[in-house]
Amino acid sequence: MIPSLPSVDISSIIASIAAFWSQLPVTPLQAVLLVPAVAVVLLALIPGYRFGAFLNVLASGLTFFAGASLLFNPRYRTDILIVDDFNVYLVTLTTFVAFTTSIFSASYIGHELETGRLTPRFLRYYHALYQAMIGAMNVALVANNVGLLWVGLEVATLTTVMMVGIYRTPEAIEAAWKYFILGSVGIALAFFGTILVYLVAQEVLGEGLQAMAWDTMLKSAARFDPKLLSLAFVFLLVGYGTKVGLAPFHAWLPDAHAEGPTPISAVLSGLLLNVALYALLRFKMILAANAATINAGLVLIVLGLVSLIFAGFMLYRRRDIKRLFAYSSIEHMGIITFAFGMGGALANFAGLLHMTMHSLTKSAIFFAVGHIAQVKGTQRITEISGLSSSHPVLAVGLALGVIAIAGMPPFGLFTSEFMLVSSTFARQPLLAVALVFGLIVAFGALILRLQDVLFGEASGPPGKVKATYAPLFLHLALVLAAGLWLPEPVVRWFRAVAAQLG
Amino acid sequence: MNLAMIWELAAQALQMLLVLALAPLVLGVTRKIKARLLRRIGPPTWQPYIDIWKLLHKEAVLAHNASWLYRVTPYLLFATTWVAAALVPTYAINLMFSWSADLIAIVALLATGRFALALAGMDVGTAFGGIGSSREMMIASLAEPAMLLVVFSVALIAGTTQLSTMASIFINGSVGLRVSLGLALFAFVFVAIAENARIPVDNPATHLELTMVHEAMVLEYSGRHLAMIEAAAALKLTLYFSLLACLFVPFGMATGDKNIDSVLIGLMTYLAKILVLAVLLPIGETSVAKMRVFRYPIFLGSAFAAAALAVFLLFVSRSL
Amino acid sequence: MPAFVGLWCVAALLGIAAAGVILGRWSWSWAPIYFASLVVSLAGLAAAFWHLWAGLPPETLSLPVGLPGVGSKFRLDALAAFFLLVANLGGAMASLYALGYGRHETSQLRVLPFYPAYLAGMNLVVLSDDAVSFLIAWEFMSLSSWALVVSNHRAPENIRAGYVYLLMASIGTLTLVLAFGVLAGVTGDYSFAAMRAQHPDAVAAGLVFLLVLAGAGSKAGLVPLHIWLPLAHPAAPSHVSALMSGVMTKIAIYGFIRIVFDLLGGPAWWWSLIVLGIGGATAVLGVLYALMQQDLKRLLAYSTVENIGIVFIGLGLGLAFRASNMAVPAALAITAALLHVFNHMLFKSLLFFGAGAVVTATGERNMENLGGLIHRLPRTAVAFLIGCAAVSALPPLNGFVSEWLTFQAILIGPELPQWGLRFIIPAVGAMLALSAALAAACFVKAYGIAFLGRPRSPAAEAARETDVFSLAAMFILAALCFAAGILPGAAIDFIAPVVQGLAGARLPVQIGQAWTSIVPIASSRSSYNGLVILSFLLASGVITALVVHRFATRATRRSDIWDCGYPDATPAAQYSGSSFAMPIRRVFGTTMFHVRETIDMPRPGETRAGHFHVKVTDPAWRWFYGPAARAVLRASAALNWLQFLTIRRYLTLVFATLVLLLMVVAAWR
Amino acid sequence: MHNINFDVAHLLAGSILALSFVLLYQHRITSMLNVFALQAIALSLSVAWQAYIQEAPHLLVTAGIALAVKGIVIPTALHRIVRRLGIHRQIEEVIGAGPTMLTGLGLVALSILLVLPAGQTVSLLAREDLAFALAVILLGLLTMITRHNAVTQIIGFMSLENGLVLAATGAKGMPLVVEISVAFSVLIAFSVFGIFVFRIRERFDTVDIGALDQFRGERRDQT
Repeated sequence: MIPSLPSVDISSIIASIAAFWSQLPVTPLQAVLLVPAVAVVLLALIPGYRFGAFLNVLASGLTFFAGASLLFNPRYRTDILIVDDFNVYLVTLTTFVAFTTSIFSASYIGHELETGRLTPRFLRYYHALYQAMIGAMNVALVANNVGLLWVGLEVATLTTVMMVGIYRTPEAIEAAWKYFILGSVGIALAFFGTILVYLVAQEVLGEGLQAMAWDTMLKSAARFDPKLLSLAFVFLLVGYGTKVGLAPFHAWLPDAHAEGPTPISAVLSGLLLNVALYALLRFKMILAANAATINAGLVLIVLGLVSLIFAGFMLYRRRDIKRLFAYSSIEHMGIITFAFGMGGALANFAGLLHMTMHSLTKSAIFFAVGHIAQVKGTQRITEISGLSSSHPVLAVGLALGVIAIAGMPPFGLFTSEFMLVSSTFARQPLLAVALVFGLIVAFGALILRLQDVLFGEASGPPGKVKATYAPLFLHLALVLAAGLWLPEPVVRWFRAVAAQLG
Repeated sequence: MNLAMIWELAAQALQMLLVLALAPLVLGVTRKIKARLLRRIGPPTWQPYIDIWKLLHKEAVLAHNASWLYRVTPYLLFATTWVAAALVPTYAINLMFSWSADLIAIVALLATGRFALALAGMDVGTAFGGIGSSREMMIASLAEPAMLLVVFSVALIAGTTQLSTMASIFINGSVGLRVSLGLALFAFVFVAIAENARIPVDNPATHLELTMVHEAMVLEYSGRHLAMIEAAAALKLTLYFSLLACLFVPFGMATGDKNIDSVLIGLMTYLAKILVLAVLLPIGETSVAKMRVFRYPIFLGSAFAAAALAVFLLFVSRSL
Repeated sequence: MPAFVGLWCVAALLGIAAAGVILGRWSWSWAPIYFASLVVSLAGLAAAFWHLWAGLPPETLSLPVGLPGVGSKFRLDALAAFFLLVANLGGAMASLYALGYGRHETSQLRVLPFYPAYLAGMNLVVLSDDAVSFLIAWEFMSLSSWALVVSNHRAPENIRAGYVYLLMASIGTLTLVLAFGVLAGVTGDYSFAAMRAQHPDAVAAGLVFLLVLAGAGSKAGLVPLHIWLPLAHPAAPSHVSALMSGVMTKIAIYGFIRIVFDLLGGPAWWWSLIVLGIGGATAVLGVLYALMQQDLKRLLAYSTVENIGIVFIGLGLGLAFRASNMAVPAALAITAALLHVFNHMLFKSLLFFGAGAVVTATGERNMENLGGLIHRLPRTAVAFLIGCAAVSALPPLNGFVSEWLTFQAILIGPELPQWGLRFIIPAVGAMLALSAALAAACFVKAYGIAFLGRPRSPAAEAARETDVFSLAAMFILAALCFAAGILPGAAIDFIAPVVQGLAGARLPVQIGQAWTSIVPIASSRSSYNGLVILSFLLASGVITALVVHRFATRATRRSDIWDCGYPDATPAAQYSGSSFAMPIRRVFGTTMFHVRETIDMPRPGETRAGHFHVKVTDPAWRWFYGPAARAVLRASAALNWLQFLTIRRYLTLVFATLVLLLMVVAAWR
Repeated sequence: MHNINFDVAHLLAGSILALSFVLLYQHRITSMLNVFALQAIALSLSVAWQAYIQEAPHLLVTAGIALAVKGIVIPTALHRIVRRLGIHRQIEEVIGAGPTMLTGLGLVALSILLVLPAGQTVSLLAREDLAFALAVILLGLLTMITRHNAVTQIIGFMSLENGLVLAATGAKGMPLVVEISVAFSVLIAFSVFGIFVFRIRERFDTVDIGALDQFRGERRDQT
């Protein structure tokens, strides 16, 4: 007598959505790319920030709907664009987090205007850049042409650079400058890697677009020149790895998170790092298909462990709460990179799950941190205490988020870390021990700071939070649900992609 | 309720009354011998009976804040000691209730009594009671493990913790002389001295605050309560004597069915053993000096070590 | 069917937790919440009891949630039922106690939601039948109890306690994750059924054993993984402390038994060597720590460490005998361990309830400020005394029975073939004896200082008896202590199916024995009868008292205490807790606990007060955790400069890494 | 295949590499700007030559962009910025010219070692170009990390991009998207650089990164 779960009828939903799109002039794929593009123009023109924020939410919502309905559309490929199992769920995730973050930022920036940290003029740029970034990330995700992938990623990076510097405080500009220099070096190196890949591919596939299409490359990767392919991978690794925030390319990440507007921190951690890692993985797949190349997995494992343990130690000395969680993002990117480096069905599955869960959880945490920084009027951890007495709901949100990010059940990150650690231990015990060491170090720091913030006598003004909690708890609910039950289609996608990743 | 059962009950009752009746005498004999050894006349041998009788008829003086625990403890102490003493085979084995508690349980029963007395010592809230209790528990925490190791060694030789079975096994001589038995005897004697608050661990005659342990605990007691405690002390001494007799010189006990002559033989031999021990104890006491409180660990530690060595030997080989 | 009852109980408890979130803001909310928890716990108790009583076969149930591909499986067999019984009995008693005690909580919202969730977590651990559900429930338990530990969040030491607790808990969980990783293998089937089916090779099995010993042991409080326990248990509200000490440590033991005895197949003999050594050390060190404490609840927590050690001694003996295929001795040892699990749940809950009553009555946890409570809290004093006697393993109470059985198992030790065990088992026996004796000393101190003597503070002077619900809970537990002490045979027969499952054999049926005495192996070997002992004690004691009062005198006079001619000495002149522990501290502690006594005596003529300070440090902190924490902080400090480099230096880092990777590529063949 | 095509391409690529060496040991911003302009011109020539030998007229666009933007616009603009900011002309290098040059040589050796032994699937010409491009990129990076000054870092980055363009044009028949992206990236780079230099000036009145460093989010004294 198994109690039957509420079974949603997938097929009917698919049919209705398909019917809906058939009436529209655009396909979901085009919509995912066009809606942000249009929104950029409109938002750049609209002066009023309230309407701008509303439009921002609206556009993000439309994009999310389009991205979500991509799930139910048949897979699609040209030499320019591709929609396959791997990127479809990332598109959905990205557009979703972008949507919720736009809601958060709509209620967040009002406060920034009151405190005078932002002027309406900059707010226009802000919204336009926001949409530009979303569009660019979507381009990067659905690109089949590796050049287009590069372009998308770079546009996304540069827009975020602008937004990090938007407060124009010395720290903000300094952070943006650092981000920009390191980012553009990354741009250049990644671009050189792309050129190399094309060079290798065109010797086999002949000149032209098909030599830059990822899927055709993957098919004939076995015949590529391994030496140059390895060289290309190194450059792509350093280039995109900079955007992933892997140590020692991480330097831009903490300051960019700490000094930029909180919605941007959320999107950086939640989305941009994922997209960069996604790009890296595309190339790792090509390398995996060619036996004679360097062992990409090993490199990823090393970089992942370095990032994890390094970030874990760095967490202890942090004084700025946003910088703290930025380092935790480095740590988790390390975990994910490690997982994909390990490879194999279980580890890849864990990596994909961890990617999803981390972007949901970390953006939720940044939502909470944004509220906290606004009500307490500071980002210094030492000046924030007693949150559980002054703002219980917010405290619960933060606590749940940190508990989830620390990898404790019943949240989704525990599931992924469980699969990763246990499967790694069964294969490479020593690596697993190192992994566990890093996890424990990071855990200790996160819980320590969490308690500092939550407990003790309440500090700061007792002001109420005017912004909405909805995105925060929506994300947490999703992470919790994923920790308890993963819907069958998701599992199927993850399995398929894990198989692809080899 | 047939005749045999009545007979069994009678045998058991006889043992209970025997130890109770004998206890003050044992105490008297030791005191008399000790006095003689010290060139004193000493009190008459039956003085303990008279003391207890006198105390029983005096009114009991209680401190104002003495609780019910303080008044119950003497009887509880007396009861535990008496029951424990009655469960040690004296003149015969396989008495009716001999199975109801083995050697470990007997040791634990004594611990119960000590627990209660130590609490009572702290009840009225004087410094003396505290000193006595704390030292008593310290000594116990050293003596009890040693005692249990002695129990282990004899139990391992006999393959049982039942005193009656042990005694019967030792009687039929199949065990013979063993290193471990010797060590166990050594340890047992030390533990017995410590548990009964005899010199060199404690001096039952003194009331000098700094040296006394047991007497400090019961300092506040008077009248019938004190009588109970004195009787319990005497019973405890008797218990250890008969335990030693039962474990190490069990010969002469009535083993089979308890007909008159076997019982008589048992009684005679038992009395003889007890008297011999009651003579030996003061000789030992007069030949050594009381030691400082923080020398006890060494004293009892040696006992512990000896017993542990015995047990190790037995674990390593069954024939040592 | 009981399995489903158990799951419904879990669901109901979670529902109650949700209700706690909603109701918590009202001051009356504790009553309905605790009452509901009481009812649900009783239901779970009934289900578990029925399963054991009727000897039902194991029943499984799987829900399509949890890890993809595995789902979450639940299973109720005899072992699970036993621990379910322990958990729910403890839970019911704690809820009953809290019906009165919960009133004193200042911020209900910090307790009410987490208390039922905590109960639910403990139930779920026992029920779950696959690795992920197990660990989720396990960590859920830790999290909810962490929330309860920090419920009084304004005391910094509570926050520190919560931190250490959560950190140790997650370390334990991660070691368990590793263990399950080995058990599941590369394929990764995380259901217990699959793990049961496939037996890992010797090395892997040993590895799993060590990992589980660390993971479950850290939650149970084995030395040196115990450090969180004496911090966390006292910090929580007393009914939660009772649950943590009385039940959660048992859940940890369940985890150990489930994995090592059930999933792992046949043990290797050296496992028992390790378990025995650690168990013995835990027993002795735990009680020594306890003796050094002045905080009543921390003393109780350390005594929990001791009892966990005793349980693990039993389990170690069980492993040893099983490794040598000696089924009946193994059954004896495991019976002893399980009985002690049950008994410790009873008297440790009772003691924590008593401590809670004392704390609410006086607001003091420091024994040096208590005293004379036997007059102010007469009923609590009776219950607490029974608890003290039970935990000191005094006949005719229940603590003695399980220790007696353990001794009996130890005495079979020489029949083991392995020399290593022959050497360690007598040593462990000595440690057990030592710990029993020290426990008696420890609780003489606890009771004598807190309840006897004269009040040492106005708070103790003004104490009032606690409420009826608390007293009901305490006296029910006290009665159970007596019952389990005088009728152990029934208990042994009751858990026989559990033992059968674990040891492959069971003890002879005890119910049939004459006069309800217990005979583990053979009546010629050893037997014990609590009932007869009790009746003998009562008879002789009462008769004597009657005789004395009837035929001698019953006259009694109240008078001052003998004061050596210095009348009305202050209560401060009484023996204090630390002075009581001083001889034992001198004997055992000085080196082991790094005891530092500083005496500040005014010179003759000075009028200021003299001072005497004793500092006792837990060697685990000194040798293990302190250095580890310092190392982490030092490492983070050493790495911190990487946050403050110039952009150019960061670029240099990138550049260096790039060149390094290029060299790797150049060198790659 | 020793024909004129190869030799000229080789010559031009080599000259670009040589120029980045020259860039490496310049001491004054102005001279660095001039050298960079020279390199950009050489680059445009080589790109044009590639357009000729690959019969790829669209490459001429790239050549034009390179010549116009990098050869003329940016150097002049940077000259103006330097003058306007009145930055002290002398650049304190991090490490001396000697070690820098040695490192540079090592990098060149490494890039040759990496590219040349590649399997014969890739044509020799492409590989020669690749080796030079790689060397130029690494040298540009080296230039960036051996200078304290922001403007010189910009220059180093630009020369790095010259290497990119060299590589891109060396790759036969690379679709237009690449050139677009190159131009695009250059454009973005310059505009954003401009914005930043401007902002930095209005904040700090200097472009020396040392001034930026004291505005680290968490300062030493805070930890």
